Amino acid sequence: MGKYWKLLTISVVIVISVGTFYITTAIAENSYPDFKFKLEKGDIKDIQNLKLVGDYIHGMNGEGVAITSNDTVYSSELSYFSQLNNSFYTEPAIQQLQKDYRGFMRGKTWHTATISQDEEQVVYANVKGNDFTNKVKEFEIELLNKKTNNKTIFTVDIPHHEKYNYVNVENVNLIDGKVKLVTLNYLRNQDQTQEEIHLFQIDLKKQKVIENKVIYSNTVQKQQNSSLYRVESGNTTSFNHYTVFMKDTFKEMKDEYGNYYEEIGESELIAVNMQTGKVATLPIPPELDLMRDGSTFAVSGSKLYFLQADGKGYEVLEYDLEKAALNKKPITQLPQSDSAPVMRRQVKAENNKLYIVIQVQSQKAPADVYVIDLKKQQTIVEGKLVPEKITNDAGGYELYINDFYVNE
Amino acid sequence: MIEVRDIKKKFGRKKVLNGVSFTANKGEITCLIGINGAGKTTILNAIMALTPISGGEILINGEKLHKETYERVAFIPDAITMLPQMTIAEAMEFMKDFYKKWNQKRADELLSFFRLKPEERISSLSKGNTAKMNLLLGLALDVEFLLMDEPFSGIDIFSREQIAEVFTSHLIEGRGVIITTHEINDIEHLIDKVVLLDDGIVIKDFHTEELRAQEGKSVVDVMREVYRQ
Amino acid sequence: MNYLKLVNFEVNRFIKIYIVLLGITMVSQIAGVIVKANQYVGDVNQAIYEELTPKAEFLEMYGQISMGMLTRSMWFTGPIALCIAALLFYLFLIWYRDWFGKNTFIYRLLMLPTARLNLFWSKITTIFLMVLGLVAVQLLLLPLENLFLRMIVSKDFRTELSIIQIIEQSGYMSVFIPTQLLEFFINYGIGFMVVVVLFTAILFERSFRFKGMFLGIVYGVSCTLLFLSPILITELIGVGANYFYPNELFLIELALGLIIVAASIYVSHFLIKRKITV
Amino acid sequence: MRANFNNRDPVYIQVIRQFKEKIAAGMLEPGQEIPSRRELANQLKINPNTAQRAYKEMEEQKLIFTERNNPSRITKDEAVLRDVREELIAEAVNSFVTAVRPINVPLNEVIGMIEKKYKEEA
Repeated sequence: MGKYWKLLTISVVIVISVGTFYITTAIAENSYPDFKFKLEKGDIKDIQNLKLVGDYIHGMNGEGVAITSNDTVYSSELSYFSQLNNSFYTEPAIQQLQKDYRGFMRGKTWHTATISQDEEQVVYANVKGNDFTNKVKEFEIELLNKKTNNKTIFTVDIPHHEKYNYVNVENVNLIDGKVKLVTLNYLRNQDQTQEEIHLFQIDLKKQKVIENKVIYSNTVQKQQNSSLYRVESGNTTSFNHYTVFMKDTFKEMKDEYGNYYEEIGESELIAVNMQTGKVATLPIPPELDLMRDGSTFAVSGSKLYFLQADGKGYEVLEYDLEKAALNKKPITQLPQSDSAPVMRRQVKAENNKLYIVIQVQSQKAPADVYVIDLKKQQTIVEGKLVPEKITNDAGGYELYINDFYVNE
Repeated sequence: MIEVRDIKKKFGRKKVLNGVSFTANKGEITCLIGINGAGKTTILNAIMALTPISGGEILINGEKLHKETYERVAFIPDAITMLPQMTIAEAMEFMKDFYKKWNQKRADELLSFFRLKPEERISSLSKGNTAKMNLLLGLALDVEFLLMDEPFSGIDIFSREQIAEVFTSHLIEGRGVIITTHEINDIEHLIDKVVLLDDGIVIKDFHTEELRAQEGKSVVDVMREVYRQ
Repeated sequence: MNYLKLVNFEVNRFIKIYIVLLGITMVSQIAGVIVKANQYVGDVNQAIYEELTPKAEFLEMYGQISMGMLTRSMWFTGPIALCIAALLFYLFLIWYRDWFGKNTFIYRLLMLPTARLNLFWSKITTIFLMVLGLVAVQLLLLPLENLFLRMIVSKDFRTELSIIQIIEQSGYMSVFIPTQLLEFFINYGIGFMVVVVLFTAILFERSFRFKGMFLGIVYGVSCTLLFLSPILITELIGVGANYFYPNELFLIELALGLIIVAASIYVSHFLIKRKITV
Repeated sequence: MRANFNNRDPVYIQVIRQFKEKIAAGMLEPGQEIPSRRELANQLKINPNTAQRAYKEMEEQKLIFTERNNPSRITKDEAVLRDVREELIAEAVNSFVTAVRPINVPLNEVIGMIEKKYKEEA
């Protein structure tokens, strides 16, 4: 055995060192905090179906985290397969669809915007082609009958597709045997008009585009920039009346040193009625403190809800999209819980309730959570997210809440 | 008995062996003669499956080559088959480790016969001693057949004499030996059988004593006839 | 067991260079920790005791020192890159050096009374032992280096990190030392497959020389394409790269990997037994 | 025993001839032990098979004999020994006569020269 000592030594060192590492890794609990909802008002039951997902950053380390009222799960605690399946970041509605209609959902985007379903069918509509060629030509429409499991697949040409660089499907709805698509079309020739919002109607029987309506053209003056984006968030796989966009404009300014900078100008909310194609717009003055973000608005039925900071806290405002009128009186007021700077606001409407998550720069309570009953027009839950079990001195950590879901 | 039957070998387009057949018997020394490039080394490599052949077959005691063949046939190529940084003792240890047929007693005997020092590194051996060490590695195996590629070439006269002594000694008694050479003078009396090769074929193949008895010619005479044409 | 003897032999052939590599790695990393930590302590002293910067302000500006930071310095990346380069080079050398030089050791190896595939296995085993050995030593070094850092820098100025955190912060180390055991097997499984394919390509070259080099490259490219085929095909026929669900893709890749490894071993077995030439 | 062989006559015949010469000259005595086949091959630097063949031939000619496992010995048979001597002499005389006859020298002159040479060399 004497002459094998080198080989033996190497093998023993490997087994002990690597083995110890993986054994300790497997049994060690991570030192990350458990987050809990501390309620100042309301019942914990009302947020049992709330799931915050985001990133926990500690020093240079970061990992995904999912927080519910029951537990805090870090991505490193997930099995390899769960990590593979991206289960933190996939919307629950998509996960459910993938579970129920595995074959149909195969290869589809993991995004609710392109999918719609009712009791009988699931429909998927998107621009065909891959992301690399950037060639816009046709829509692909796929339809699944939930009962018979019959699939209908067809493509239709996008009218005047040669005009567009890029077409992005923002919402799909299935209404009376017709697929309604709201798209943002980016024009090839961007002299004045940069983008257009279109509403397409596709007849499922004839497999044809029966309507192509330009809902909105974003035309821009000189020395102005603008951005047009969809704002309301939430699960859009079931029927939704409205698709809401925001247009921000920026003025190009020059400071005293001759450097250019942008100043935010007027903004405008554009709400498309999916059934009628009617458009409601709401001008938003620059001084109104909205976070210009894709998830600060929520639509429930024909009402749009958003927050406005008023110095002491927030007003929850309601905008009636049918009447194109802002209710002067806020439906409720939320106290500002902390003086910590606000990082992000997210608002979602689900089951006639408005869920609000406000992320602040605080380590003691990195987020405020509110639930508002829209029927009763009152706040039913008011609480904070607080870390428990912060081991050792840990130092600074940051919690980014990227999204949240309300499971039904 | 080693039977080489109609073996063919090409390197690219060049035909090196073009149907070579001969047999080498146990207890005999068979000498493959050919001027350089006649494919002698290729034949030995082919017997040991160190290079593929494109046709024909090779049988050792009637069997095709397989891994146990290397316990029956030892090949001593013209360069030593050990790592230069090894000492003689380490090289012997390596052989002992892998070959059941390694005969340590014989190896020690050869070591003193060739006056080699076990602690010496292979890289520092003289040409003659390298050849002797190489020979030792093959001879110390209790194999039935020994193949040697040019055992006498490129070494000094005294080493050659010492190596020649091996051929008349008990070390190869009873075994079958195939050696290659391009120069017969030294060993004409040592060999039983000659296979003359040229252009990838066997031109003539005879027992030396029969040649002398029947034709009164020396091997060199025959070579002269063959290669002068 | 001839296989083990051969592994031992191959390991012994490389051990000197290997020890040098280990030595460089250890010395450089430990020296790196000492040098960097002392530099940092020097900065702290300069700022706080000479320039009278408040501690909080200093930390705001420079941050705490941590092992994770140090792993991204040249003191760490240098020797690790060297080890990787050396082992990559050795992947080829482990075969070719048997043919080179006047002492053609390949004669001896091919004439050993053992299945020739054992040569293949012993060489691949050696490579893996060397790689895992480096990983093992790195895993032993990290706590030691942590200790050095702890000794040099006071608590307020350093971020205490666990081994896993150091690995994650380094970025590159989690490729060699993934935190999940399954990932460890996946990464090294892929590594194993790559080495098996490369060895097969080398055996092609060693069997048919110039023509073999071409065959070897074709073989390597084919294996790569086959392994990537689930993604390439779905992309090509336009159903999209995410046509397969991730766990399906995992199982497909696993099956393809096993097929590629099995095929490579079969081809290598054939080549080394029937086609290889000295 | 050491000798140079020519390459054109069978080596085993040359070996036998050497033995005969030594027997005739009395360098090998009747009953004397002779080297084994291998020793002989080694001494003469010839193939052991050739040595073997030479010994076999000599045994057939009764020049040597082997009793069981003992080493071979030179024959003690006077008649055989005499025959060897006579054979060698006859052979030498034959070749001498063959060489001299073409010169046409008278026999007396030749005998005289032989006597003179013989005495000088002795």
